[in-house]
Amino acid sequence: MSSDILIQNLLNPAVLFFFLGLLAVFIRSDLEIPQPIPKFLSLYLLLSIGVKGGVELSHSGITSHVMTTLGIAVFMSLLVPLYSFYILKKRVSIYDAGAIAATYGSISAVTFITATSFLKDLNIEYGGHMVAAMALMESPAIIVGVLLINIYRKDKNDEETSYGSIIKEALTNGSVVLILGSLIIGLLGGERTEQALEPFTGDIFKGMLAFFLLDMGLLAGKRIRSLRKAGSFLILFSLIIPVINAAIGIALCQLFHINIGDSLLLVVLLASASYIAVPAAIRITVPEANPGLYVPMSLAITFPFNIILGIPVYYHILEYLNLHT
Amino acid sequence: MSSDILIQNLLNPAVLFFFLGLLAVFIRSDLEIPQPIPKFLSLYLLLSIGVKGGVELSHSGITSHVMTTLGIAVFMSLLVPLYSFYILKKRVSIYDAGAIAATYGSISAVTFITATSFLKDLNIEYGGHMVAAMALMESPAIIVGVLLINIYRKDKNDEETSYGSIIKEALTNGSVVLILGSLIIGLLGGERTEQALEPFTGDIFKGMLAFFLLDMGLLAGKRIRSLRKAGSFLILFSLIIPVINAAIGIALCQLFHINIGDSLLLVVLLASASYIAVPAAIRITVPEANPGLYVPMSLAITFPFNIILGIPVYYHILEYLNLHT
Amino acid sequence: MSSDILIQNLLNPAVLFFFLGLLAVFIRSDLEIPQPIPKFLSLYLLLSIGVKGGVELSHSGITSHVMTTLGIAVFMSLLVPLYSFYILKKRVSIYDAGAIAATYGSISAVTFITATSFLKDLNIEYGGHMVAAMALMESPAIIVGVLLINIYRKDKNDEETSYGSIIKEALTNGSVVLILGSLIIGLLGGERTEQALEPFTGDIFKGMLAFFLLDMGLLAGKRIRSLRKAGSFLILFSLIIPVINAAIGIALCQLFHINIGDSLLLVVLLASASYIAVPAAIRITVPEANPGLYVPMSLAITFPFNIILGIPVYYHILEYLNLHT
Amino acid sequence: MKALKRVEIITGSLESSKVIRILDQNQINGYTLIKNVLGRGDKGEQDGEGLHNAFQNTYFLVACSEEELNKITEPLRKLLKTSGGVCLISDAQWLMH
Amino acid sequence: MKALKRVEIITGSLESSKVIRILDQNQINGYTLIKNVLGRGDKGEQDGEGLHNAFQNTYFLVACSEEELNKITEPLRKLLKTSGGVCLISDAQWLMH
Amino acid sequence: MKALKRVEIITGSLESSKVIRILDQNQINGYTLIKNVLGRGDKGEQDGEGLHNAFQNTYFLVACSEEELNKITEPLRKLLKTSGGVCLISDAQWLMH
Ligand SMILES: Nc1ncnc2c1ncn2[C@@H]1O[C@H](COP(=O)(O)O)[C@@H](O)[C@H]1O
Ligand SMILES: Nc1ncnc2c1ncn2[C@@H]1O[C@H](COP(=O)(O)O)[C@@H](O)[C@H]1O
Ligand SMILES: Nc1ncnc2c1ncn2[C@@H]1O[C@H](COP(=O)(O)O)[C@@H](O)[C@H]1O
Ligand code: NA
Ligand code: NA
Ligand code: NA
Repeated sequence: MSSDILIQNLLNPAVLFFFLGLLAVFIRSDLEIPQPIPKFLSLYLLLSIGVKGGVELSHSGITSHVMTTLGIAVFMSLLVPLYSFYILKKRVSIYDAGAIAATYGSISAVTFITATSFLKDLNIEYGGHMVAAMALMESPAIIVGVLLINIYRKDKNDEETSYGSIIKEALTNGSVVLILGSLIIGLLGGERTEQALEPFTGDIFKGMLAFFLLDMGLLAGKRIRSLRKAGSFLILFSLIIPVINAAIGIALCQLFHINIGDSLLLVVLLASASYIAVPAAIRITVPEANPGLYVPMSLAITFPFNIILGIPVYYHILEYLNLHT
Repeated sequence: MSSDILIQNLLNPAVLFFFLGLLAVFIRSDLEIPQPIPKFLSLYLLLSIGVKGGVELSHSGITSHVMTTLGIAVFMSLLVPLYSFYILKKRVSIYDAGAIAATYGSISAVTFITATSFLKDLNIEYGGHMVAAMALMESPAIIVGVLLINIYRKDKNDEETSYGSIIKEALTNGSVVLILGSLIIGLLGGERTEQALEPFTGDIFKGMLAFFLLDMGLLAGKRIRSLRKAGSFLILFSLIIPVINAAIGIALCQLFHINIGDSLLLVVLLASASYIAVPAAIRITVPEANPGLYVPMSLAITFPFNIILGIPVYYHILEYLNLHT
Repeated sequence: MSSDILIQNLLNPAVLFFFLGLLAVFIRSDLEIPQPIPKFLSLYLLLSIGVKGGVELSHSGITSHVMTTLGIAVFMSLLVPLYSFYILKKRVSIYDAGAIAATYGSISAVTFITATSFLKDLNIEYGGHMVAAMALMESPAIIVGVLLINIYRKDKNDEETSYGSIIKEALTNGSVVLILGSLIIGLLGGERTEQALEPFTGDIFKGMLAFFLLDMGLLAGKRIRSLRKAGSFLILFSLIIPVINAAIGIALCQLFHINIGDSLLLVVLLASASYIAVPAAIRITVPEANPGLYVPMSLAITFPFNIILGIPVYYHILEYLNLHT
Repeated sequence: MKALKRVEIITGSLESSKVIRILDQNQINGYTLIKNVLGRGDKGEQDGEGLHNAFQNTYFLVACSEEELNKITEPLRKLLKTSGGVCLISDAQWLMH
Repeated sequence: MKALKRVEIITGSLESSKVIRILDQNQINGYTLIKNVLGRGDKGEQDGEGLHNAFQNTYFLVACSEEELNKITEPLRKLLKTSGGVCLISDAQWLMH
Repeated sequence: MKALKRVEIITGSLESSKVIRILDQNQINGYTLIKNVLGRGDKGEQDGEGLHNAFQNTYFLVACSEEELNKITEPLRKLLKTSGGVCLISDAQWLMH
């Protein structure tokens, strides 16, 4: 069954378009999706997933189950960068350690969205609050990462890093605002909003996701080239840390009896790494960190790993555990 | 009932996304919809509303009712800038008076489109010729505005303003061409065109509108900042003149027994102000006018006023009058 | 009946939007669809037609009929530039002759897509392998064109033209990769992919095509102005060579008993000329050729000729022959 | 290498065709232009916002001889006076090829 | 014509508001900017890829008097030191209008 | 401040990777580039129309020392000769940071 799900996932058009993008880079094709089309597609995906989550939440309401899940999400987005930092600190500079820790503590919206589409193919429900979980997990790791760097850096800055501005930055981040905003719009509008927007946010969603993953493939392909500089420790890290995070996530989900749909999404959030919000924030707050490391690690290794192997494998384990416990 | 419709309008996803855009600017989020995506969305909306209007018109035909409505539309687009100019002339320069008069005599396609979507939610029909009315009202006010400026300016230009070029400009304006062109395409194709294009121009329309209004919110939010320079007279003007124009429109609609759907759209056209066609034309023909006044007035005050309050209130009054007369 | 089909084709919204684009240029409107929106629409069309073709092919399988058709396609894409070159060589430079020959040996994806939409309106089926035929016909003519130039040029280059790089260029061309890639994704996914992507690649397809043809009209209109330089020989060539190629195509289709849907598409591919892939390749490999000739010829004459007159006429002839043989 | 003048013109996008007309009328064939340029000047901010390119600038770079420059300064001055914008002139060497 | 300084500043897009603030604080009203500029420097490649403008530069062109330039060199130097980027200064003539 | 050369190269978008290769081969690490640049020259108009970037230019700005410049002039000249485009060289001061 595991291999069935794996193959089915590989035949998912979105995943196949990701491969097509990778392939185009490898054969040095001039295929490109010019800016700001990818940006448009990503705004569309965030808006759509937000509205869907909100509508869903307007049905289910904010239960204690919802609060538990959100609690785990935020807790883990503070914990992951912490242990990641101490693992990394031994091998790379404080700055790179903090940046990579923030990257892995934060999340990848596209990985999450690909997982929701995977669940939909299996007709498995998930709670609308998982979209809120995603938004809530985007920023805390950035703050933890910067905090850790400042604790360990030798040459304490003249001008103390302004935490206020980092927190403000984290909270007003465009994608967080769009996701939470759309969620609330869906929540307020409920059924009526769903009906009005469904052809846009629902029907064409899979096609837009496939198109977007073509671009992600092109992007990941280009970043793979710069992985040489990362060295084998960091490459291994990008493969192993998602698995560790996922394992902790699976354990917590079992402990708190979270249903399989929500569990998969939470695990995927933990296992995924940021390549939009974190690089943007870190590039300003920690210019000493090398974006040639943290960007390709998350984009060219962890992202493909999760959408190709991670999602179906995490799902299979969760299913197995649900059946046997 | 009035407050019901008001609340229902406020919960309209398109209006809510407009608020989200405003909010994003106020909390200084970096959320942005990069160019030319907004331009793409606006072209899509014009094309869609044009085709729909044309298909509608192919059903109804060009009746005397249609001609009456178009007549009122064009008449008012000549009259509004006239009285606006004389009100404004006492307080601001001739140039600014002419520019603002043109702005309020012309129309906002997005306000119109939001109103059609409002009517659709109430299952109220409107005639396809209202789209033609919108296109016909876009340009005359520009010509009136420039004319008035030239009559009153002291330093008569060496080179007389070429009215030919202004009229040509007004008629070949991109959005006028797109709306009227799409209308004729819908008119020629009728049912067959409707079927072929419906998923594109119809089904996803509300979603695209919501997405576009997010951008309008971002834009309006940015323009609000520059309102300080406008002063309280102009701010009041931007709130009161739409109401005056709407009142005249309501009276005319009653007088000519125009049905409620068409009435609302006509009133909305009168109450709305241009922030695309007019600024573009005025910036070339009257470079002395300050775009820091006429753009934020229409975009940051009149536009939000109409889509949040205006549309439901005008509708409520029209409904009340229809019931009691 | 012929005139019926002709008129029906003229009332096709996509064709009408093409006219609207032309008209906008002639009245010097400022209507424009800013980059990269046209690029986005064209990527969308290629992706969609690719996926549809692949899904279709997954139903029909790769039969001997398929192989025959592909064989004719590739054979003709080598033959057409050959005789075109010798016709042209007498009147224009070797470089321009090779460039124009390559242009007419290659294909126009938009013409092909317009023809598929024409067939769909008539409820006539076509094989998914025709999409593969299109992709296979994109590049060979470029290689033939460059080869012919090198044979006939006097001042043999110091650095021999690297055929390897031209062939590589031709095979890794972005649109070829996207079409073939999407085709394979459709082929692998079959029914399941169709269901997932249909709202995106199917339902809104006609609308996106109409929107895109509006841009093509704008583009063709701008290029018409530069036709003056081409002279009457080349203008005639752009009208007659598609007819000759179509005639040969019709004969071959009859000879090999190809069904009417596939026949029309093959004929349209032969009659159409490239204005994307070929100009891009020729501009680098044969900088001596004048893009002011080969681009407007294909874009401003052959393209409109085919979508307005060519498609319905070729279809009518094929239908007539099918009935009488 | 050849010494020549490097002329930069920044003007509203809507006026860009007028700049090209001035170049054409003076047989200046070579120029480069960049669209979607933003900025601020006497006529306020060109922030590129909105749905029309009325609030954008176009940047022109023209490398020409001193004589050519002399021919266009007056028409350029007149254009910039009515429509706004700036024109900067500096020296440069042209890498002959 | 008037002689003045032609200042070019290239810096990460995310820092562009800081450049404008420096200009504002020194009452320099006129400037031109180009977004989506790519490049390479000490901080690696700005290739414009990805979904955020963190990997893009903004190019500024400021024509100002020598005194104005002197006021901004120190703050610019400080900004470029922390955030990266370059600043080039050359001479130009301003076509008066 | 440090005196250096300000090199501007304008060439077809499809040739831009060749310019970068020349810079790379001569260990010139810093450069800035702007895509989607239009213009007109001996090879006709680059109007940016159409669906391919074959009809667009790329603009390069390279600040380098005179020695570095001397290393790249010959390869640049050769490139521009075959593919078209122009190269302008002027003097500038680099604001040290
Ligand atoms: N001092 C300056 N330095 C650089 N660019 C300027 C300067 N002054 C004006 N500009 C540019 O020229 C455009 C038009 O200027 P203006 O007509 O003065 O508003 C502005 O939007 C800027 O892009
Ligand atoms: N020598 C140079 N010439 C032109 N542009 C440069 C040069 N060095 C750096 N830049 C530009 O300045 C940006 C930031 O430089 P840096 O902070 O050194 O990484 C780069 O991305 C380039 O766009
Ligand atoms: N005199 C000039 N001044 C500024 N840019 C030029 C000039 N000549 C050519 N160019 C630019 O260089 C590109 C290629 O030139 P060419 O190879 O001569 O066609 C043109 O498209 C222009 O963008
Ligand atoms: Na994570
Ligand atoms: Na109005
Ligand atoms: Na052909």
